[in-house]
Amino acid sequence: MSNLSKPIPPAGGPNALEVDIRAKTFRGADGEDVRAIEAIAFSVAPASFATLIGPSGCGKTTTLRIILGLDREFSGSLKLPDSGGRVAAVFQEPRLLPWRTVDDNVRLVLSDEEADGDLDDLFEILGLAEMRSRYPAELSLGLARRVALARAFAIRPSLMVLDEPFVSLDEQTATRLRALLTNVWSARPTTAVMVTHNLREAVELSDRIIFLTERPARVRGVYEIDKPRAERDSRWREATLTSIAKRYSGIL
Amino acid sequence: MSNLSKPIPPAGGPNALEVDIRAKTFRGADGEDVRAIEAIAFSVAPASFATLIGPSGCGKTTTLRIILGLDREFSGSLKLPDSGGRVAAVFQEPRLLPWRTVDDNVRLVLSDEEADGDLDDLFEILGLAEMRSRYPAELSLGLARRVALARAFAIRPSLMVLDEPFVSLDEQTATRLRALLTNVWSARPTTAVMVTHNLREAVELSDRIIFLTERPARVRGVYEIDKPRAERDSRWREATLTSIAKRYSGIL
Amino acid sequence: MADDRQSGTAGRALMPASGAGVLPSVGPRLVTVVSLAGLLAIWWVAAILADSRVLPTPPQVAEAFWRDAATGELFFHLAMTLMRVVAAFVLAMVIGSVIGICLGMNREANRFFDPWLILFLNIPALVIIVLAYIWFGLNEAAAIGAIAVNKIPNVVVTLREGARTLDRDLEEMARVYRFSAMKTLRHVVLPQLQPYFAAASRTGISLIWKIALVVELLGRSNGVGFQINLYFQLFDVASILAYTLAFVAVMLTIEFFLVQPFEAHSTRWRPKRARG
Amino acid sequence: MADDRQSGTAGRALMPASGAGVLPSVGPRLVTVVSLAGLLAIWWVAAILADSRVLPTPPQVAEAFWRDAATGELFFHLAMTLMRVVAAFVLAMVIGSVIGICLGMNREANRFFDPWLILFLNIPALVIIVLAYIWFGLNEAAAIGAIAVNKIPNVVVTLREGARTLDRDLEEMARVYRFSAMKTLRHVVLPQLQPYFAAASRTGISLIWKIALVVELLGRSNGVGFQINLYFQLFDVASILAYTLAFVAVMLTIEFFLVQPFEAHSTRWRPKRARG
Amino acid sequence: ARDIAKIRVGVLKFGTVNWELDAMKRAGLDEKAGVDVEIVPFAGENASAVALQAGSVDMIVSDWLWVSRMRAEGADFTFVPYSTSVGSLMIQGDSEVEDLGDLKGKTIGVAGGPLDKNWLLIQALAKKDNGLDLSAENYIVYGAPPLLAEKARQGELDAVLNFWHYAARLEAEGFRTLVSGSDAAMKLGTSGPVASIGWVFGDAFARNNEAAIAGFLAADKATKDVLASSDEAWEALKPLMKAGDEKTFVKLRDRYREGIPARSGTAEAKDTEKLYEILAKIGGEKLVGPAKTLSPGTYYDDGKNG
Ligand SMILES: Nc1ncnc2c1ncn2[C@@H]1O[C@H](COP(=O)(O)OP(=O)(O)OP(=O)(O)O)[C@@H](O)[C@H]1O
Ligand SMILES: Nc1ncnc2c1ncn2[C@@H]1O[C@H](COP(=O)(O)OP(=O)(O)OP(=O)(O)O)[C@@H](O)[C@H]1O
Ligand SMILES: [Mg+2]
Ligand SMILES: [Mg+2]
Repeated sequence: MSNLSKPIPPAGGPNALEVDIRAKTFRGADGEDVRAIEAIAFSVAPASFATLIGPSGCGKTTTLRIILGLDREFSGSLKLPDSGGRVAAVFQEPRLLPWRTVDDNVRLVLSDEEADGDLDDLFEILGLAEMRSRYPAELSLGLARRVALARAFAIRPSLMVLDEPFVSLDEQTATRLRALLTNVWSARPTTAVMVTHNLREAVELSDRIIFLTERPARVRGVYEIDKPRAERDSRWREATLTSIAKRYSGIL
Repeated sequence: MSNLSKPIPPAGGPNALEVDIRAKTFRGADGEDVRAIEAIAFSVAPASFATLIGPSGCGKTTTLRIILGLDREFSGSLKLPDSGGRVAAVFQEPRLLPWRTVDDNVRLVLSDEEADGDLDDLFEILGLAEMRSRYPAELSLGLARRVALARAFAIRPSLMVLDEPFVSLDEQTATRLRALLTNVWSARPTTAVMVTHNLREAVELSDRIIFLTERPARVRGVYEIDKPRAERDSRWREATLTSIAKRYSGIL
Repeated sequence: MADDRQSGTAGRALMPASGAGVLPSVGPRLVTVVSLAGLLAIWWVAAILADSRVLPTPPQVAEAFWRDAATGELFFHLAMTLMRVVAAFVLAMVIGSVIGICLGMNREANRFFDPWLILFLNIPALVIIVLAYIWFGLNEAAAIGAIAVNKIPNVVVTLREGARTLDRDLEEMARVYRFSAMKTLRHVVLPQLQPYFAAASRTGISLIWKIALVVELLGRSNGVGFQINLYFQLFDVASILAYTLAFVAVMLTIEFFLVQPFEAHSTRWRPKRARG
Repeated sequence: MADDRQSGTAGRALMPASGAGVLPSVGPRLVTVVSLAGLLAIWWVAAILADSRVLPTPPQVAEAFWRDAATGELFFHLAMTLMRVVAAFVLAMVIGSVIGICLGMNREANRFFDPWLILFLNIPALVIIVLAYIWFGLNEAAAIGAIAVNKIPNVVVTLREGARTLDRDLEEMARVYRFSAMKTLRHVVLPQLQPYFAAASRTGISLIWKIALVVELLGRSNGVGFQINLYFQLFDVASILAYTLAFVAVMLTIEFFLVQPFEAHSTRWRPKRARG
Repeated sequence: ARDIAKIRVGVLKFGTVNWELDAMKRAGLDEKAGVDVEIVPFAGENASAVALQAGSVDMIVSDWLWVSRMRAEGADFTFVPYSTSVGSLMIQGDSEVEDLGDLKGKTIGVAGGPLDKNWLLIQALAKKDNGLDLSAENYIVYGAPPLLAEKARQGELDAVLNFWHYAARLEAEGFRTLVSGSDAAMKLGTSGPVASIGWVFGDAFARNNEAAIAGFLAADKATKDVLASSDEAWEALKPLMKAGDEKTFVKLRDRYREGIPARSGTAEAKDTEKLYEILAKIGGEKLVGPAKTLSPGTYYDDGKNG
């Protein structure tokens, strides 16, 4: 896992990620329409980190799916940072291949040249060293989620999309993994979009937080964070949390 | 959903839940043994609420599976509060029947007499009123988890088993649902075992918190909470959290 | 390079995902008609090119069809065969599914009965049919039983594979919530087996029909198999095809007006395939 | 009432979940042997009770077996049939799977070709075989081709059902991570289709063998089908059974020494069934 | 050595034709007649017909009715009589049935299906002599010949119309003939037994391989002469015949000998035409096809008989 050990020149696509969803409606199995998104427009500057926060079921995952190109039936437009670049995604569920071992699940996302690379460091830091020859059915949910993170961290993407990456983990592990993400990301800044329900996490990691309303989702407000990550100590964090809570009632 | 609307005499089994797992080893697909549990012994008094907290992958879900009678290949013994009674379980994943609507998924767990009961209140309070005729594939993860909670709350169990019930929900919804759980539970106290990674949640809900070690799991310590739930204000909570954090390093 | 994916207008987004595609304006019925017409055209051209008694043209087959349809003979034989096919199909599906699901869910039983299954899978139809006729007489019951016995092992194998892949998580959920055996079967097990039932019945009905032909050939005095054999002796391929296509027409009708609507209904819960 | 579930000793917990069961001390091989012996016993008793030329006893069949085995005749015919079965099986599985997976993944193509599929499913084996022989001559290629054409629609139907249930989540994961088509097929699609392949091949090999018998009857001068029909004309059931069982023995050997170990290996990732 | 003509003959492996060809090869009679006969065995009745049309064999054994029908539809097959042995309606030895009239209300098995020539003739005879419509007033079971023979043994059938060697085997087991196909034909007006089955081959093949056909027919005649007179020749055929016991063996041999046609094809043609008319009347277009009369050229004309 070379991008963990040696410093790499800043990466990420040359352009901003520009999302402009003007409407997204699902046709339900019962024939009724479900309006998921009313209007979500935001942009993420090259090599910066944005977080989406919104009530459960408001349309966050739908937005990420549109960004990932998994859903093209919406009205609006989308500009990716780098159309040829790779994308690292952590889905809301682990989405591992049940018939491949942990090791293979991670290795499969590598390109052919990288496939024989050394992943020991990565597995070690994620606490998966012992699990490499296991199958997903033998993992606890927290372990499986970590494998999904390993998969995203194993490649060098130009865009990262993370849907609640640190959920279902104990506080200690989550903290360690957030630190890992910060490291990986600082070593090679990539345009990143994350969804979380954890405002603390958002404040710690992001450059920009986008608050969404209830379904059908609209952008409720955008909170910019200019403070360099290194300087975000716990006092600053509490102050920021309070200021956000004041501005967007009901978030905390 | 009668147990939401009118007060019901205290329920739960007549006996304490007594768990005494002396060893639990999995045989992995690669033929190697995985020791999941070294020794977990605890008891939950009739109609009291216990919480298990431990690092990711330490054996919490395994313990719950043993309590639920889903895994009998362990050494040790188990005493249920009421062998004839019903059990309400929230698994770590939603485990909904994909081919049944939300409404049917909940209704199916009811006994034949209750099957036609009025579930409107329950769905309303869980924010699922609009979703009743949807299929699970059309739900967001948070919505699906709420359906799993609805299922557990729809019956009158003598034992409740909850595996991270409030994860993947926004803070507001989670708070509402914790309040709901407290209400349901107070109206008809049931022996309950919950797993969570959220110490705040544990402190708010439990009578007893059992801390587990890394895999293979042992009981690291047990923290008793005597304060009545009504008196647990935020000052008391912060104090308790600090005292726990002092006693069990690395928990917060 | 920036990638600008402009995804149409609001109107597009309101279209159901399943309706869009290569032929968005063509209705499903029309596609079927075009498909059948294409098949007919291919056959016609091939028949004209081959110019052989062995591959008659559509009009020749139509003529053979009308000849036997006018006397009502064709419908009589078709009805007899359909009766046998339906009876044997119901028997085979019910018995085969029960056995298959049990074997799939029980490793020990499966280990014990697996050799029996392989034996019955591989006994030639001829042997079963002849033995059935010899033991039970040249009658309808023997005929239908023989067809069913031929098909049962196939149903068992398919449903057994299905039962092996049953979702453990859902089974556990049903157990914890004390679902009765009936409830578990109806709401948990059978819906998971739907694709296996679909495969077993589609391949099943065609296999049963083929075996019915042999059964009728060997010892029945009516039915499509009886007629086909008669025309085979005369090498009258047009008539053979007329009877075959009459049966195929019945199957197509059942498929389009019964099976497909039913299937669409029972699988409406499935997430639609992504078409990014 | 308290429920005290005492779950054995530590030794028990170390036992692999799959090994425990009703017959924990009996090895799987032994179960198979007992199973076959049971089958033999039932047959023997039935034959003695029936006391008929039509249901010979095991020794009578063994005698018929040795008679034709001693001259090498039986092995020659068996080898010929096996050759045809294997060739047709490979052809049918490859072609059928490709078509089936494509149809299962593409709604439009499926809508168009569905009627064709139903047609080909229901064309009697006899018709296909005769047409193949007439057009391509009575040679090995025509025989094998005719068998394969008979089987292909069944494979298509089974794999199509499988492809329809492919996991959308995994497919999306593969797309996002830019899996190549080959990688997706090999690591994402095919493992999900394993049970459908298993069903299609198990029912497939037996169907192919049955069709091979008809093909050999209609136009080959060797093979088990040829022999079985000869003995049918003499009503020599013992010899018919001798040939049948020789084939079944080959199938059992393949099943136990090739298919099952392979299957156990390729499905070792599956969570074991709960046995609470 | 001169080029020896070759001919491939498709036969039923356990059929009577195979016995004859085996005897021919055994005695080297084919080579003596200047032809090399290759026996191509098949397991089913229809297989040889498929083989002939697919061009995989040059000659098979079939009946003239089929040949006539095929010619009417444009095929060029032609026919040389091989045997007058035909199917017989058999009843159990101790059966009370004395003539066709007694069959009323019985269960009758018929091999060969509703369009079988003998079955049509016997039905016509029953109607004419006994005023009985066999198929209307009886329970008729059509089925595979070996199965029907077995069913007759089991007693499930009161009478069975089966091909001659099944009939011969049943006869050896104590069955008796109620009426045979050629009996029926003669009672309906033919002057002698008509060979209903014969060698069938294409006109084109005959034209291009005149020597082969001539040689083959000569060898066939020589073989028949041997089998008609020599019992030793039959001993050699025993394993092929699978007779089971001596009685059956003798029956099969005797019935075979009876079936050797005494008349030449051309001599039979007149009777055949008459028979065709009778059959066309009772079997209708279903049986004979569109042609109202025997197709010209059905009987092979080697051009020597003038
Ligand atoms: N395929 C679908 N068909 C119909 N409705 C859908 C579909 N997918 C999502 N929805 C609906 O769209 C809305 C938004 O879903 P989405 O998954 O984006 O929510 P979310 O913000 O990610 O929520 P959560 O925090 O619970 O994950 C929900 O109400 C959901 O029920
Ligand atoms: N069927 C199995 N086969 C082999 N190992 C297993 C199996 N199930 C669980 N394990 C292992 O047992 C250990 C405990 O698993 P368990 O699911 O109980 O963890 P957990 O405490 O619930 O973790 P999490 O917080 O991540 O859900 C893990 O290391 C897991 O890999
Ligand atoms: Mg989501
Ligand atoms: Mg867990």
